[in-house]
Parts: sequence; C-alpha cells; structure tokens
Amino acid sequence: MAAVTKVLVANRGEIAVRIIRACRELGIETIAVFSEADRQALHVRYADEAYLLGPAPSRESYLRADKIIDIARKTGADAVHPGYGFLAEREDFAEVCAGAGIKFIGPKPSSIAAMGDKMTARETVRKAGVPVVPGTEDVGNLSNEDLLSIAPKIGFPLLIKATAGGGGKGMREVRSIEEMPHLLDSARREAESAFGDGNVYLEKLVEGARHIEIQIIADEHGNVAHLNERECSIQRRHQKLIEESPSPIMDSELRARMGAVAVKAAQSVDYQNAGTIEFLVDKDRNFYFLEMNTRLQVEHPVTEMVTGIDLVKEQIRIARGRALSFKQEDVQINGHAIECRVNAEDPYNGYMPSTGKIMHTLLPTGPGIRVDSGVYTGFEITPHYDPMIAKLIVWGETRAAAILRMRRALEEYRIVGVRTNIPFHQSMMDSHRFMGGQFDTRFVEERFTMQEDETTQTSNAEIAAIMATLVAHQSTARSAQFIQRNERDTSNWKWVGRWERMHR
Amino acid sequence: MAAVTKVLVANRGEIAVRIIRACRELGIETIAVFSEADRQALHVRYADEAYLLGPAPSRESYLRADKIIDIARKTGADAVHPGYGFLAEREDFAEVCAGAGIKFIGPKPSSIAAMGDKMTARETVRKAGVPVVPGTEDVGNLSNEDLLSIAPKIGFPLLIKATAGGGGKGMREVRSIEEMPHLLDSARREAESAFGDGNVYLEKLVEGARHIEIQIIADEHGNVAHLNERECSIQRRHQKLIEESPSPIMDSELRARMGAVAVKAAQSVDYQNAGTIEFLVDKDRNFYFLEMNTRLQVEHPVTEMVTGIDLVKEQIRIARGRALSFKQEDVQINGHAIECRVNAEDPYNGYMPSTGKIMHTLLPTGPGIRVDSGVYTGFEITPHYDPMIAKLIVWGETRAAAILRMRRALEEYRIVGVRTNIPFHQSMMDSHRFMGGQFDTRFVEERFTMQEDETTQTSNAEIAAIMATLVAHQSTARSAQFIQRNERDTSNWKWVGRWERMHR
Amino acid sequence: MKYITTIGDKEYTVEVIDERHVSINGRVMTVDFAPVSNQPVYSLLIDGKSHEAYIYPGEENWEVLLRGRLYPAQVEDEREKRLKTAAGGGVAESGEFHLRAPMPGLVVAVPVKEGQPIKKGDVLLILESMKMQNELKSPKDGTVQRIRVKPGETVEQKATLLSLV
Amino acid sequence: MKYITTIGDKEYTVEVIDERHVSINGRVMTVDFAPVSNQPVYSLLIDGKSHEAYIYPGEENWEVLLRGRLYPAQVEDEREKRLKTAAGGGVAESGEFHLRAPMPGLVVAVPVKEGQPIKKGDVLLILESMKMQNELKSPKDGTVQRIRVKPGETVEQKATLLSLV
Repeated sequence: MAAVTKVLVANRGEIAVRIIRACRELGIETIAVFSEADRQALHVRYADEAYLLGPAPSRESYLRADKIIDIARKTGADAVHPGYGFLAEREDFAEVCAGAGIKFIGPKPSSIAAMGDKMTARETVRKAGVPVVPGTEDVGNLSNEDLLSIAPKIGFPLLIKATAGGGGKGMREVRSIEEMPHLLDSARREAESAFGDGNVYLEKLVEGARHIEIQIIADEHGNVAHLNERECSIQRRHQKLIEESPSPIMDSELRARMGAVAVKAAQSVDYQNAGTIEFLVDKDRNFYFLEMNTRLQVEHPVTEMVTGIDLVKEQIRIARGRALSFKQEDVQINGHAIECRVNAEDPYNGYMPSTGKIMHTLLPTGPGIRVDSGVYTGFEITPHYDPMIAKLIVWGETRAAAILRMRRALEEYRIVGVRTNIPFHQSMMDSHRFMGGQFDTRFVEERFTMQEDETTQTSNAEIAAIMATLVAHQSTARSAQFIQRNERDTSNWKWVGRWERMHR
Repeated sequence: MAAVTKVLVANRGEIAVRIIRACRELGIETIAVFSEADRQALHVRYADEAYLLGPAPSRESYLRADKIIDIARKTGADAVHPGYGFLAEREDFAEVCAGAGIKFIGPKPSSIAAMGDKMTARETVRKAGVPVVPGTEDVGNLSNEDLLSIAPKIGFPLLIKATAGGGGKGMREVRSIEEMPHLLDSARREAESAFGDGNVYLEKLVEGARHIEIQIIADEHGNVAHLNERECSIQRRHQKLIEESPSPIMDSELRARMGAVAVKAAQSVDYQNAGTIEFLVDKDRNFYFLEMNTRLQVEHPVTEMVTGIDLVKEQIRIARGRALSFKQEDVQINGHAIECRVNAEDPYNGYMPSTGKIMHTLLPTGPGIRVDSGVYTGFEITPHYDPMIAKLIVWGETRAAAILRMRRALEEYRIVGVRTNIPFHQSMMDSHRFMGGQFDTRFVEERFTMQEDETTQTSNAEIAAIMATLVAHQSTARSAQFIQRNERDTSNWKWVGRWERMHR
Repeated sequence: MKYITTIGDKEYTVEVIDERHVSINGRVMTVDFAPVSNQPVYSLLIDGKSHEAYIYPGEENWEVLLRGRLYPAQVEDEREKRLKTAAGGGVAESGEFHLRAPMPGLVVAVPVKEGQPIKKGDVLLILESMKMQNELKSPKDGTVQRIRVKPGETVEQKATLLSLV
Repeated sequence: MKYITTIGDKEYTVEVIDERHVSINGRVMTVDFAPVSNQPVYSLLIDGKSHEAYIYPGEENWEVLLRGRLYPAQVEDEREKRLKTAAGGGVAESGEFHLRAPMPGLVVAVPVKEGQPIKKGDVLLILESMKMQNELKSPKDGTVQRIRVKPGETVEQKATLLSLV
C-alpha cells in the first residue's frame, strides 16, 4: 500500500482543477505548479500550496520535469498526477518520480514507453492479435526518403503521424506523392515543437471512419476492466471537439468485442491505472487499433456521467495499491452524456485562436449539467497554451434528451472578452446528421456548414437587424447628448460672463 | 390528454429558471412574467416570451393573478406553472386557470384548499388516521381571546402558526402565557403581509424534534408514489437552510412506514401532481403530520439527485394526463445529496438581509455539483423578494463524501456585491454534530456557533492579520504614490518655468 | 514598514519588509500577494501555502473573510499606535445612539414613543425587508429622544430611524 | 430616425420611432431593449418575444451573434446612405495588401521571398499560437513586396507581417 496524502499536480487549466478537486474531496493535500502567466490561474487559487516554475512558455515551465521533481521533494509530496499533455506521457518523467520515491499516478514507465512510441505500439498490439491500420511496419527513425519510398506501397490517401504523437499534433493528410515532401516538413516541424521529437510514420487513411475509443482501467493486482466506449468522431484538424458515450452506432455485441480487444491491448504492455485505446471503425464496423493514450483523457467526464465512476478518484485508489472498486460486470451505462470542448477560437474567423481578458461569464447551470473550467471573469487567456478553456458536459436519460439539454446549456453560456467556438457547437446540435448520429471523422471538415435553414435564417436576421440598429442608434444618440451638454456648458459660461459685465 | 405546449411560469428567481429549463428541454415554449425590478432577471432572459406585470412589490406584480391569467390568455399559453410561494397555494388562482381552460400544473383546487388551510388539513388527515401534533382542534377564525384560553390546555411551549401558512412566516414560539399576546400580534401582522390573511392557530411544540418530509407524486389515474424523505432540520427562524436526502436517522423500516402514511395523507385529499408531507419526528422516532405543501418544494433537487427522477418534468408529464413514468418499487436511493440555500444575508451581522448589485461571481463547478441560481454578475439584489439567491446541491456516494464535496464547493464559491450566508454553511459542514447527523430543528438557534476550534483559529488569524496588513499597507502606499506623482508634476512645471525664463 | 495588527484580543507585529517579504512577530516569510479580478478578493502565497480571502474595508478596520471565518482586523502604523497609547487613547463614548436602517425596507411598526425609557434589548422598530420582519432592538438602556419615521414609510439603508439618549 | 440596415444581401428599413417603438420595413413593433451587466450583451423584448445577443462593433459594421449565428450588419442613416448611392459609392480598392497577425504568436516560417509572385491561397507565413501552427494564406494574387518579420520572432496581434502588391 503506497501512501498518497500529498499530491503534486504537474499541469494547469481545467484538468489541474479537476484533479485538485478530487484530491480535496479525498482529504488529500494538493500542490500546484505554475508559470509566470498563471499566477492568477484557478489551479493556483484552489491548491493548498503553489510554486512558480518559470516563464510562460511550456518548455520553460510545465515541461521542466527537473524543477517539478525538486518541488515535489522539497514539499514532501508522495505522489504526482500529470493530467494530460505536458509530461503525462513521458516515461523518463515517470522514471524520475519512481527514482525519487514519488508515486507517479499513471502506468509504469515501460508501458508508457511501449505505447508512447506509436510505431512500437502498433507492432506490440499487432503481435498480441489486435487489428491495426495498415502503415509503416518497421520501427525506427525513418528519413523522408524512406517514407517517400514506402508511401506508394501503403497507398494514398495516407496520414503522416508523429511517433511521439497525440492530439493530432504533427499529423498531416497526404493525397499524392507530390505534396508529401512539404507536408512531411510541416508535420516534423509541428511534432518537434509539440513533443521535442520530429520523428514521424505513415498510416493508411481509413475513409468514412469513426473515431471510437475504449476507456481502460487496471489495478496493480491484474484486474483490468473497460468502461465502455466514447464516440469522438466530431473533430477538426484531428482535434476532438465533441465526445459522447455511448456511441450512437454501438451495440452490446460490438461493445463486448471491442472492450475485450482493448483489454487485451492493455494487457500486452502490462498496463496499470487509467488509459484509453483509440480505434477507427469503418463503414462495415471493422475496427482497427489506432493508438493508446497512457493517461487520463480530456473527455473522461462523459464516461463518469454514464458509469457513475469517478475516474480520477479511481486513479488515486489504484496508485495507493488498492484493487478496483468494481468488477467488469458491475459497469453500467446509465443514460447518455455529451461533452462540448469550449475553445477560445472564433468559428466565424477560420477558428483563429482568440486571446484576451475574460470580462464577463455566465455559466449554464441546473440539472444534468457539469462544467469543468479553468478560467473565470478577470482571467487572461494568453497565446501560450491550449485554446481549450472549459468543457461543458451534459447528461440525459437518452441521447435526444442530452442533445436538447446541451442546446439549452449552450444558449445560456455567456463568455465576453474572447470569442469561443460555442456557436460551432450550437450549429452542430442543430445539425440533422449529428442528431441522426450519421457522421465520421471528416464530417466537420467536409460536410458540415454553420448555415441554418432559410426560414429561421430570415426571422433571426430581422431581429439581428433591429438589434444592430438600436445599438447604432443609441451610440449616435449618446454622442449627440455630449454635444448638447457641452453647448449647455458654454452657454452657462456666456451667462456668467454677462452676469460679470452687469456687475462691473 | 391535455396538451402542454406553451407554459406560463408564474414566478421569478431560481425556480422560474428551473421550470423554464425543464420546458426548454422538453421542447415546450415558455412565457415569463416580471416586475419592474426584474426586467434584467434570468427568467426574463431565458424565456421565449416575457411580459411586465407591474411595480416591484409582489402584491402589485407576482401576486396579480388577474394580470397573469390575462397574459396567459393573450399569449395562448395552455398551462401555468406556479413554482413555489406567490400563487402556488392559492386555490382561487387554480380555479381561475381551470375556468380559463388553462392547465394548472399542480393539484386540484379542492386539494389545495383542503391542505392550504392548515387547521382543516390537520383535521382531514387526522380523520384519515394520520398522527398529528396536538393543538387547536376546532376549525375557524379564532380570536386572540379564544387562543389565549385554549393555550394552557395545549400546554407550553407551543407554536403560533399562520392558517394560510408556510415557510415559517407568521410563526411564533410561545414559552409562557404572558408573552403570548405580543407574539400573537406580530404573528398575525407577518401572516397578513405574507399571505394577506392574519388568521392563526396553535400547535404543541415537540421538543428535540427533527423536520423530515416525504416527497409525494401522484398522477390523474390514481397512482400515488413517494420519493423517500428529505431531512430539513437545519433551520433558523423556521426557515430551512440545509436539506439532505436520505435522512441520517432514517432506516428502510421507518421510511416505509412514513412513506405509507404520507401516501395515505395525499389520498385523503385525492391529491394529484407533486406535493410534500412534512412530519415532525421526535427523539423516540414517533412522527407527527405537520402540514402538506401542495406544490414543488425549494429543496426538490436533493430528491432528484438520489432518485434520478426530474420532478419538474414529471409534473408536466402528469399535467399532460399521462401516468407516472415509474412505479413505487422502481424508486431507488443512489448515494446522498445535500442542498445549501445561499441567502443574501450576513451571518456575521445577525443574518441581516444584504442588498446591492452583484459585482463578481465564481461558481463552484466540476463533478457532482449542481447550482440552481437566479442571479448573475451585474444583477441587482433588491429588498422586495426572498433573500435566497441560489441553491448549491452536491451529490456523493455516501453522506461523508457529499459533505466533503460541499466543503470544497462552498470554499470555491465567490460572490462579491452582497454578503451571503456561505460562511454559515461552511461552519455547519465543519460542525461535528452535523457530521454526526445529531441535530434537531433547534440546533442552529440553540447549540450551533460559528466559532472554530482554537488551533485552526490561531493559524488562520495569523494569515488574516498578514493579509489585512498587506492591504492596508498597499492602500497607504498608493496614496503616498499619488503625492509623489503630484510633487513630480509640480517640479516639472518649475522646470518648464525655468526653461521659459532661460529662453526669454 | 511596521504595523501592529489586532484581531480579537491578539496583537500581531507585522513588518512589510519588501514586495516579497513580511515578518510576523519576528518570523520572516516570503509572500506573493495579489488581488483577483480587481475585486476585494485577494490571493496570498506565503512560503508556498495558497490562501484566498475577501477583504472589505470596515468602519475603522479591515474585515477579512477567510475560509468562511470573519476576522475583523485593526491595522495601525506602529508609531501612530504608540502615540495613541501614550495619549491614553480611546475617544469618550457619546451617550447618544442613532438607530440606522441595516438595509432598505418598509417600516412596519414603531412600538416606542418619544421620551419613553428603554431597556437594552427592547424592540425599537420593526422593519420589513425581503418578506422578513426584522425586529431592531436597543443596544443599550436609555430614553427615546427623537423618532424620525412612521409605519408605512420605506427607508433607505443607513437612514437614521430614531435616536436614544 | 430612419436607418437602412444591411445583412448579407438583405436590406431592412428600420425606423426608431421612440424609446418603445421601432418599425421594420413598415411593420411597427413594441420594444424593450437593454444591455446586460454593462457588457456587449443585449436583451431585447420585441412584442413580448425575448431575444438576447452579443453585439460587437466591427471595422465598419456591427457583429450580431444571435442564437449561435453571426449576422454582420451594416447600419446607415437613411440620408447618408442616399447621398452615398448618389455619389456612386464605394472607395477605390488599393492594390496593396498588408498581412496582419490575427493573434499574438511565434513566427515559425516565412515560406516566401520578397519580390516573389504569389497566387491566391498560397501560404505566406506560419504562425504558432496556442500550440497550433496556423498557415496564413494570401487572399489575392500579387507579389511579395516587403517582409517585416523573421522566423523565431514573437509578434503582437494585428502586427503587420508582410505586404503584397
């Protein structure tokens, strides 16, 4: 039994807050770390202790494993939770923690290593009998030349993916050999800057595929369970935007099969703690292993909402060396949950990131709503970090009920100071294809528009015209007033002048 | 089957918002009504339509049944939801609705009448074999003389209660015959102003009693079910402050018995829709009928959190003439829920109501948290209405987990602009007696203090001393700066002067 | 700069050494102190520990609301304080008391008359606000000197309702 | 006061009759219009219907974000508008285009050279912000005239990065 009484949270934003809350609710002390840009961040305000790491850029702050370990040592932390991103999938960091006698709340370094290198992962699970997407077989750092020669054998369209990858960073889609060199460069460049590793590999592009992932949870006693699937096909530039559980295309038979395969994949690297096996599912419901994320996922709340299991608390339980609090057969699916990622980016301006100070917020609240947010009124959104500022999660008895609830929540949500992609989510919730569950990973980019049907279009346009006119009118009226006031003033002065003359 | 496609919500604040949300999630149109003080209120912003009733005072706005019916007619509303308070328990209002062919979402006028007059209610359920607290038997408007003569027979201490009562308004506790006349006057005065009816009756004061109520739900087909109990003993001046479900003293045997009695009481008035039977439970777990609230309760969310049943949606379902969506045997208790009522009153200043504009808010969010709020940053809290501005509800696997979660939620909650009773709730969550579930309806007034134990006291006091000093220091430093700046300015002017002289 | 800060019956000597350091009763600590969202809400990191409190300016003190507990703190420049103590401190208490409205509301009843002798705790006036009737009681013995309002009147916060001598 | 308000290809004649009344294309309506929390968020009750929208001032129009849909609205005083139309309206388009940074960020690469001819849609510059690499493309054909930044530089929002002719 490892003692977990004081946890250092090696992350920022909503996930750091999420973890701190779980710890607080378990009576565990928390230590936050922060960059110069985050002195006012919620995770700093909510933690029991908080220590500065360095300047805003991640490389000088949240990626400084050395400083973080230092702080953990000095403060007597007995565990570290890495969240997602940053150091979450760095086996060297997990190693150092272990070396320092600090429990890393996550899998063993060897599992991270095995799954962290996406090519090695492909090979490992393939050998364990898990179906994988056809692509580069031989492991190792491949040069552009190698890749350009392999590409035709795999066939186009294909994907360039970062070996150290995740979150679509350093990922590029290639339709022909001609455009491949330029795309290899930009992919390596992005991978380099995101993971400090520009190595990439190739994978056949499965068209019309859905992205469906299975949540895995495993303790140190060999118990491995899966917590059903998450549907994550609503993506843009390989960034997930909306996730839900269960998936509208899933049935218990397929769920059981994919769950079993996912468990097998996890076991193939002797996995412990929470992890996720990502699959592609094609039109014929064949599924292929994509990669394993050896950490908590951004979208974990949808699983929590339908299973009733708190994944972060379960992670800590496992880190303490205890057995899972449930058995596979206890895992239920109660209703339906949907998550919308609220990003500081303007869907009406090419999804450009939007930065600035949040001047006003009004959160959706009430039954069946959960908001995991890292920001608040007065907080400054800087360009240094991920644009995701909050996650809006709703629960409903059915998928339809959840969509209706999400609509009202999105309509209630107010954020002033940065533009957000809430309008994108609103359009999606109104889209017939989304409501019908008919979409794949290319839906957003290829078949989705933010246009509404003509009728509402016109009636709302009329309202918009009236509102714009009233605002314009008021602003001109205001300036007019000022002029009048000034006139009155001068006339007063005239009057005073006259008065003076009279009394000379 | 009655059509419910457009609902007028005859209320304000958080409950109006709660109902509008339920309607929106059911695809039902909503009509809000508002007073001059509430043009900016959330229920006006969230509804599909909104109409002005009149000036701020309730009597000229939210109690204007005539205007409300008018608006319902003009707008083609097919149903009215009264929420709680205001017109919720006015059988005449329910009558007029029925007369106008508008569905009143609640019980039949006759049931409201029978239960609305608290003395009649006592008699009705007593005849149905439900145990009642000893008190004035004979129904009718009793004069002070009558009451003063009956009082000694009942015995002291006793309670004066408003016949039209509810929410502790017009309620007074009497320890001796001497103080009774003055208390009768003030009780009648308060009842008059709260219900427009100064009539009162007497009831023996059951000491050391807990306030435990049973949620009832009944359809128009004779199905009556109860949704377990709510523990509401944490009260001040007969105002509930904290409610939870299940009650820490309840066991399934007592629950079954009280549930059965509650169902019997509801049936005795041929009850339909949602209602609540309030009981007093004494030290020996004897329970006495107190009154029935023929409406949705403020504290309904704790029941929703543990049963998974949406009471407002169920109310609408019943109003549509459909059968309950569940059977008694389907009703579960999943985990534990606690509600804290956030009131705009200062626990450090005799719980005096606090009014003003809300300058800043930071809501607690994350897993297991629900906030039902009627206010937002920029909204003005006026003295015209109830001081309750929000309800904070948390769910936990166990009562202990719920308390820990409530603690972290209360610590996160920030409201600037009015003082709130959040500190009261924080002290309560730290109180050993509350944690132990050992309290009765007098606990807050007689045995609860907001003092913490010495050790934390001193360490926190030190932090407070440092913070106060730093703020004081900064404010003096700031003023100092100004002086310096002015000095610099003048010196600049001097310099300019010199420069001019030099160049003459 | 040195201050004497008093909370309840406890006195603390707090020195603000520089931007980053204070000492309390001689113990030096590292601080990072900042207001949040330009509100009277302050975040303090002191030797790494994270604290947050509301700090409101009171009549002649600071009200610190920390973890749900209120700490009214008197902060005095050490010199100032010393002078005061030397001068024997403390202003003479005026016998007069003005009952002010703690919040806006409606005067429901004034159960006292001018010239009437009053015991501490007697109800002087009943004010209705937020549908609650609030009995305003006398903090001292005395005599009702002047009643400035009558039942039915609505009054603003802090309005003087009546005076006692 | 009469205005011509244009959204997309539709023109609306909106008259602000008084505090409480407007007419759109001749239809008179009762309005109650108010900003919320002193923010660019406005609540409109129009013949009882409740609407709420963000309204931001754009370059030379108003951006109305209503129910998740953006309506860029041009509001012109009717007289003004008439004069403009009379004058044949529209300023001559300058051939020059200045590429400005849509948000603060780090210049990762400038894949073009000064004097290089450019086709509409060509990538002019790659800017990294919030860990995303954003390719800034050319809105027109032209020639790169002047490049003002180099890879590795961090730039502020709206900073001019390069110019095309």
